[in-house]
Amino acid sequence: MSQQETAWCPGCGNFSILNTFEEAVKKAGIDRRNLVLVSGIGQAAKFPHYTEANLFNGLHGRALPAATGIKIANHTLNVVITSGDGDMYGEGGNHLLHAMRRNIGVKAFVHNNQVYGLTKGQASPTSEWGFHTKLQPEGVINAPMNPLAMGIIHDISLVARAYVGDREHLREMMVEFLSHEGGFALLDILQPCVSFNKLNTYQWYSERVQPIGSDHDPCDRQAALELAGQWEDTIPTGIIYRSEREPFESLLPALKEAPDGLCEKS
Amino acid sequence: MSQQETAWCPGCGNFSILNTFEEAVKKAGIDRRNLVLVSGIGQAAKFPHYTEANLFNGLHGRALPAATGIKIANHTLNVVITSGDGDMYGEGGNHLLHAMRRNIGVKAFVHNNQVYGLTKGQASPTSEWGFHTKLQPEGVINAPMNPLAMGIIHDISLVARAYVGDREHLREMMVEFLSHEGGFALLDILQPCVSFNKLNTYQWYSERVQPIGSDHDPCDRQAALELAGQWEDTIPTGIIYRSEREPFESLLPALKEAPDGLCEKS
Amino acid sequence: MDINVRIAGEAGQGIETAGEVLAQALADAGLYVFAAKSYMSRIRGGLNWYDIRISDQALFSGKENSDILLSLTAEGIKTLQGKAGSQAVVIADKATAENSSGCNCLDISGTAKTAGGSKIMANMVAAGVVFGMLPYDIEALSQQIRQAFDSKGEEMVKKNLKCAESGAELTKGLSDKLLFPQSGGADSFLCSGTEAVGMGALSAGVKFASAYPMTPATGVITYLAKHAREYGIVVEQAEDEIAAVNMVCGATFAGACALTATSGGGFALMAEGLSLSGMMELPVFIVLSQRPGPATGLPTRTAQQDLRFAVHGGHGEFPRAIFAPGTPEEAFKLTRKALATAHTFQSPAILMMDQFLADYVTNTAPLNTAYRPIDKQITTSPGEDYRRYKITENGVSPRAVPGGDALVKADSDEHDAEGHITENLSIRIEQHDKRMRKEKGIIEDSIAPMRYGPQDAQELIINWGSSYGPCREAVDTLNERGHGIAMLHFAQVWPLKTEEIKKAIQGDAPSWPELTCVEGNSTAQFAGLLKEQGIIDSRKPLLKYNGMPFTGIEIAEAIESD
Amino acid sequence: MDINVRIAGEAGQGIETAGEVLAQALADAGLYVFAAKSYMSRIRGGLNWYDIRISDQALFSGKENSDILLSLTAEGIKTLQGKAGSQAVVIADKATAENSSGCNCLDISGTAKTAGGSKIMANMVAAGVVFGMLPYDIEALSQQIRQAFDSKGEEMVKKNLKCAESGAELTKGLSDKLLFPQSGGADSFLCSGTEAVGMGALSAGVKFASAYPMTPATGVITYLAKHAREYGIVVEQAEDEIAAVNMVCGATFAGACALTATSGGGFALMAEGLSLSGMMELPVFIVLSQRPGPATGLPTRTAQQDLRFAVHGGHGEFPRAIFAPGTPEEAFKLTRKALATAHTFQSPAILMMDQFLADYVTNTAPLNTAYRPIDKQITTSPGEDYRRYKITENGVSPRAVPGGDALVKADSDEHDAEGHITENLSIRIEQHDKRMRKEKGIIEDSIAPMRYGPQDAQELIINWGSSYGPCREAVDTLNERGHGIAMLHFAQVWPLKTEEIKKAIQGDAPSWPELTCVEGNSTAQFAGLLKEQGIIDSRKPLLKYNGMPFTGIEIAEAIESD
Ligand SMILES: Cc1ncc(C[n+]2csc(CCOP(=O)(O)OP(=O)(O)O)c2C)c(N)n1
Ligand SMILES: Cc1ncc(C[n+]2csc(CCOP(=O)(O)OP(=O)(O)O)c2C)c(N)n1
Ligand code: SF4
Ligand code: SF4
Ligand SMILES: [Mg+2]
Ligand SMILES: [Mg+2]
Repeated sequence: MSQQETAWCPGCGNFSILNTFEEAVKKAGIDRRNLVLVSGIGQAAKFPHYTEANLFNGLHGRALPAATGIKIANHTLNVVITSGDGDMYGEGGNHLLHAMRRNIGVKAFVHNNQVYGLTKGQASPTSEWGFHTKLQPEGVINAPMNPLAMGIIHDISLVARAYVGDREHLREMMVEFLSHEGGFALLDILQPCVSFNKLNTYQWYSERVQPIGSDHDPCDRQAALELAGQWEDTIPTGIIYRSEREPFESLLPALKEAPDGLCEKS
Repeated sequence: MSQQETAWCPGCGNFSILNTFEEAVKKAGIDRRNLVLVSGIGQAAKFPHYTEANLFNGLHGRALPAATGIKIANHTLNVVITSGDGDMYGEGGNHLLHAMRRNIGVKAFVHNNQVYGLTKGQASPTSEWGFHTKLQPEGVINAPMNPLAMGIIHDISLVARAYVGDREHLREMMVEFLSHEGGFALLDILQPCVSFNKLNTYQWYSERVQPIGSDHDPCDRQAALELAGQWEDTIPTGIIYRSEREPFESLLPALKEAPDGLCEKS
Repeated sequence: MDINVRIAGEAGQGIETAGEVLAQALADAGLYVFAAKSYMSRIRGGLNWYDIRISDQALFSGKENSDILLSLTAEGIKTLQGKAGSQAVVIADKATAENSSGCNCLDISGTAKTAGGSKIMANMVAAGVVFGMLPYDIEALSQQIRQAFDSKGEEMVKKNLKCAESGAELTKGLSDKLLFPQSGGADSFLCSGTEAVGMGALSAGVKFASAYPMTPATGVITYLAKHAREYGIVVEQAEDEIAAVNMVCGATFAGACALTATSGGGFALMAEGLSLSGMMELPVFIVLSQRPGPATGLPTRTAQQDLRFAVHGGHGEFPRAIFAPGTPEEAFKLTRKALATAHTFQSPAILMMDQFLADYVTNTAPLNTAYRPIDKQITTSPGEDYRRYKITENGVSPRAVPGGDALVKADSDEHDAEGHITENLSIRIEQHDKRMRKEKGIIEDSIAPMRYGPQDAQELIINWGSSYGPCREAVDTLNERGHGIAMLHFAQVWPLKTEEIKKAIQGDAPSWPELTCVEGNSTAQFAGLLKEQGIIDSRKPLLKYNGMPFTGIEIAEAIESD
Repeated sequence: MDINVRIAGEAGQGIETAGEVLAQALADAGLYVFAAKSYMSRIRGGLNWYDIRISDQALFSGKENSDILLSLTAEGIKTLQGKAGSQAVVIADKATAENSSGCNCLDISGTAKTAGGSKIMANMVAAGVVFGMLPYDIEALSQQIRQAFDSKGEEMVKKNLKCAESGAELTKGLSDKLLFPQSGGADSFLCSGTEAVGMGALSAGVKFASAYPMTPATGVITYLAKHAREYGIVVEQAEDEIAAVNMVCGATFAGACALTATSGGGFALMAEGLSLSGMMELPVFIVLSQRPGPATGLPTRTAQQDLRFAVHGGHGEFPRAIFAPGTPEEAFKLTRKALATAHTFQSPAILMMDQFLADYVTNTAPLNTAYRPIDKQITTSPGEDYRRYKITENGVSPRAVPGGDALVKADSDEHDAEGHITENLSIRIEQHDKRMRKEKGIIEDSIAPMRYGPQDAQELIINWGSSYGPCREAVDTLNERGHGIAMLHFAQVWPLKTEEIKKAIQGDAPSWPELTCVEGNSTAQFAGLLKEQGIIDSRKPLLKYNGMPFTGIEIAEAIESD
């Protein structure tokens, strides 16, 4: 763990993500020198500072293109995004869409607290209908977006959801993602924000979150879409979708001929 | 029709769109003074200049936010986007996503020629796998995006596809869209580009395009998603999805109290 | 006669609430108040503080040192004790700072538990402690507390009142050595730049606002959202800043009075849209609230680093007007003025402020928030052969909006008078020249710099925007000490009335005065602009770019020791 | 002795192909060639033309008037006949312009049908017509045609050759009154700015390019894509310009040499990323190829309107280097230099060109395209306590990349030496000052302006970027006419070596020379910059902003008639 003091609120779901991440990195046997954590701006996006890895804490919304550039420049690196829902689904929405089209070999852990934490509690793209904030005093009237379904319809390698309240499961997911060697992998992590989201609390999530049964076949796209659409009474966690589509990097001739990446040091 | 000379190539699918549009405007009995055509930049985006209506020919990729601003400022206007696939799905991807969340009462006619025409033939977000261009000499390796499926999973008011080769059907769709009074309505129009897309030609489309059978229920989301996923052998045209979700404007208290819009002339 | 009170603690301890309650209570008691917050980019923890400078005369600046320092955390004492004057009273919460030397340890959190039932109410105990040390009627505080907690129910009001009262009782004798300003006379209305811009916009007829949250600009849009019902306006959180500015372009095209607000990073994303508004001649209004860059920089600190970006940003060439208010009151006026300018000249207008001006509050004469919409100058009789971009002498063409009798056409490409795309190069020149001609009108209509201090001063401070207050205090201080110094405050920084400004700089001085340009950046951006415009030739820049605002004292000292 | 040939027609008629084949054939014949295209923002129709100026001496500029005008459309005759000299030979296609007065009507499309079987080959007939009028061995043309159509099969080669030959036969006696330059001596390699930048980038070791298509910058990225296999590089079309620049930020962080290319509107979208590269100290390289704005403007025309935006764009303050080559050859060199500068100073570098320089071709000494990567100056032994942003005297810290022994940390927030986010205001100052100190090094390493013309000239033209050639021709013309005039070409426009430049302006002139600043914009942007830097005081700007490039003749005339 890092020397850096965290800037999170006591009780924040981000702590569980951090602690679980540390366990998962160990369990997956990841060499931290080879690990690059990429983030945008937000409370979640401060994550890379609190562990030990290479880090690129870029602009708000731009974690994905930065990660894409890093992965192309040196595809031997393990490139992992840890950032917020506003960052990845709001400001960064276009990059999400096109990273899905690319199926770039980057793993994204989205700390989805359904709110903008750092800027003090505005609605995020995943905020619920009717969620009240200072900027949405009449309640949110935009439909929450469905990033998991977007991943499925664009056939990315891995689509999953986890919840910070179920740390064992979260660790399992993280280990799988950290070790994953295919294309774009999106892990949406439900993360209560104790300061600004009084709706989607630990209790609220706990009452709804339910690991996906073993009968689900993640390669079944229709079934996956159905799962991704569930939210009201039960919120499924686990691997929702899995595809064999080749990652972007593996389709680039230049990378085949440069097994060590494009970054010769001269 | 307008005095403006068109800047399109002879044989381009855009002409059919224009001619059909003129018919549809008449058939739907649209008052052109109340019609605002919004576009970004591209060959398709020149469309508004070639008919008679108010027009906002804005920045590349930004038709949707401009249209959103227009619709909010004066929700009595009939706001219709006519723009290209690169414009709406590439540069403008984030706006598409969030316009879907808003379900803003704007109709978008996307001239989908699966290529960037105006900049001379690069791949667009809907270009096929393996499509060769000067910028993609090894062929496209990104998966084509699926805007219709995105519309369905975000529950927008109307999702449809048409093809310029079937003008009667296209007119029917346009009449429905021009008269539509609900939320966001997306009409993806397959439009051959005779100059830069030698793959998806009139013939190629004609062999695949097939109007949706009358047994399809556009309110059935699963069925709609399945249709939206079809592309290989048959490409379905017609109303794919329909939702009763209320449009963004109707949820804004200020607009209820200003039935003539927010633009009092002082 | 003034005194500076500083309350410090972690984010989440309610320091800001305590500060606001205190500041308003003091203003209600007729005191002049200058209250500013200093906070970190986090929600809990860290070290934030709230300064309340109190005086019997109008205040224009904060002070680096405090006369009373109260901290709820050990960190606050550690960091801020060095900035407490030698006569200062320093108060620590017993629970966190038992053995700090030079500190008075009071049982603040303990009192909160006893009096309020929870140490979360330590902030109101602190407010009570502070107020208890001051010689003003505590009823002013009680009333503020009642108001502040009214919405939380009678029970909460009572507990918090109890906390404040108990706090006040802890202070016996603590402040005996301090001298306090007399109360009476000050306007009780406290206003921040943020609120002033919001009020200005609402009163001027803004009906649509679209923005993406970004510190320190978020407050403006939140303010508008809060009053949306009342004024019948739509506030929409955009998916990004590009959407925000393009929505505003669309809305103004349709005829609404509209704005967006952002900080440097968001403004960067709006640069293309800014250029669009120049090309389409749309009255787009952007509030640019600065913070230190580059990139994410210091999100919650202050800076004046984006001036040149605002002047030259956006591709291609087009006129724009840029305002930079110096006080909340001026922010109110200039918001209205900027909107009027944008509409008169159908050109973008930018209002530049920063975290300092956005957040500090001070006594302000009541603002006229009545709905008095600016004249949007939309033609209601466009006529048969209406042409949106008709060539005119002053460059301004009649502006119609869609939905009326004429079709209105706007194009981001070069276009003809009707608004249709053209590649005719003579039309290009005609339209370009027409657009650029509007700059002359903007200049004529621009705000002359405001002089403060003697007309014949041989020393002159040049300032723009939020540093007005600190400079003004410095001028007073220096003149009291025998200097003959004046200042010129630029509330409009672009475009500039070159000759008039030269005259204003000279004033009645026998020769060209010695200039000091005070700016919150490291490259003397405004001085460079003045130099480029041929207005000044040499100057001593006085620059600050660590993220903190100037204070009057430091400016006076810097000039004096020069 | 030079002659200007102009071929005109609609987009889609193959005018550009004909022009390219002709230009190369003439270069092969040893002639000096300056060939430029003028085209509209459309794929078919409209009016495009291709100019080939031919000389027995090196050429640096185009000419407004043509000596031979051939148009395949009536529109071409209508629009361009006025710009044909009085002695000029004007040739129309019989099919389109039967009764134009002053025209020679040749049956061009008819011949195409007869000789090639389709009127689509009228362009090669036209090439033959033109070449037939010139006194050079037609084998040069045949050879070019063979090469151009090689990939389309023997049949096509034959048909096109037949067309050209038949075209040549139509021209008997037409050009008897014209004088032609003698062939021999010129480099046969024709190069455009676009190709030169591409070659420079590949030779310098660029391994990753990400861009979004935008005229006139698309060519650069297309060139790289074409040679991607050969040089083992990745070229990715980004979803937008924001993605493009952020990908380049990521790639350079990871250690690749990388670039993006765009025009004004895309650059506007990159402004935030530019600021990021300043903050993270990444060697980001942006090719900014200008066209007239604001907004979409005139997409296929030329301009020099984004200089100040490039200098001041991006929020906050950080150093950057901006280059502006004057010729394709210089574009090659400066691409390498810009990449080297970016890496040496870990700062963004921008190469400014425009449609004119991007597209024109001229004889160029062979460029050394061999793979000679610049020194990326990446440390391979970061050591135990590696700190990415270590404070150093010159501001440059040792740069390591991830994947090695040290962890590498980069933050868009203000950060400490290790790269961790900080809100410590003294560290802020340390890091800000460190970053800004690099500017000194960039200045020392910068390219001095290049003088052309007499050292003691009392008249001086100041130019930057692509107008170099036209200015140079003007200097020659004026000096032939008895002026004593020189020019100073700025190939680096930021930052500026103030004192050296002042000396360079004065040269050996007895007093400060009279200055004319030649710029492709309407506000004299570079002159303003020089003024702000205290380099010049007054100047006559010579401005052009209708979308067309300067010509030597017009500059000479403007200065002469002044
Ligand atoms: C261009 C730009 N716009 C806006 C911001 C301000 N901003 C910083 S973080 C943030 C939202 C963060 O929300 P999220 O990504 O959900 O992270 P959280 O704080 O909730 O973890 C915003 C709007 C910024 N830094 N840059
Ligand atoms: C910010 C910006 N980037 C790039 C461009 C260049 N550009 C103009 S049109 C276009 C693509 C057009 O493709 P599409 O929308 O599919 O329209 P089409 O020409 O195929 O009808 C591009 C990349 C631009 N004008 N602005
Ligand atoms: S604001 Fe919310 S998300 Fe951010 S640290 Fe606090 S609890 Fe966590
Ligand atoms: S380039 Fe393609 S899309 Fe554009 S006008 Fe020509 S055929 Fe139509
Ligand atoms: Mg969040
Ligand atoms: Mg297209």
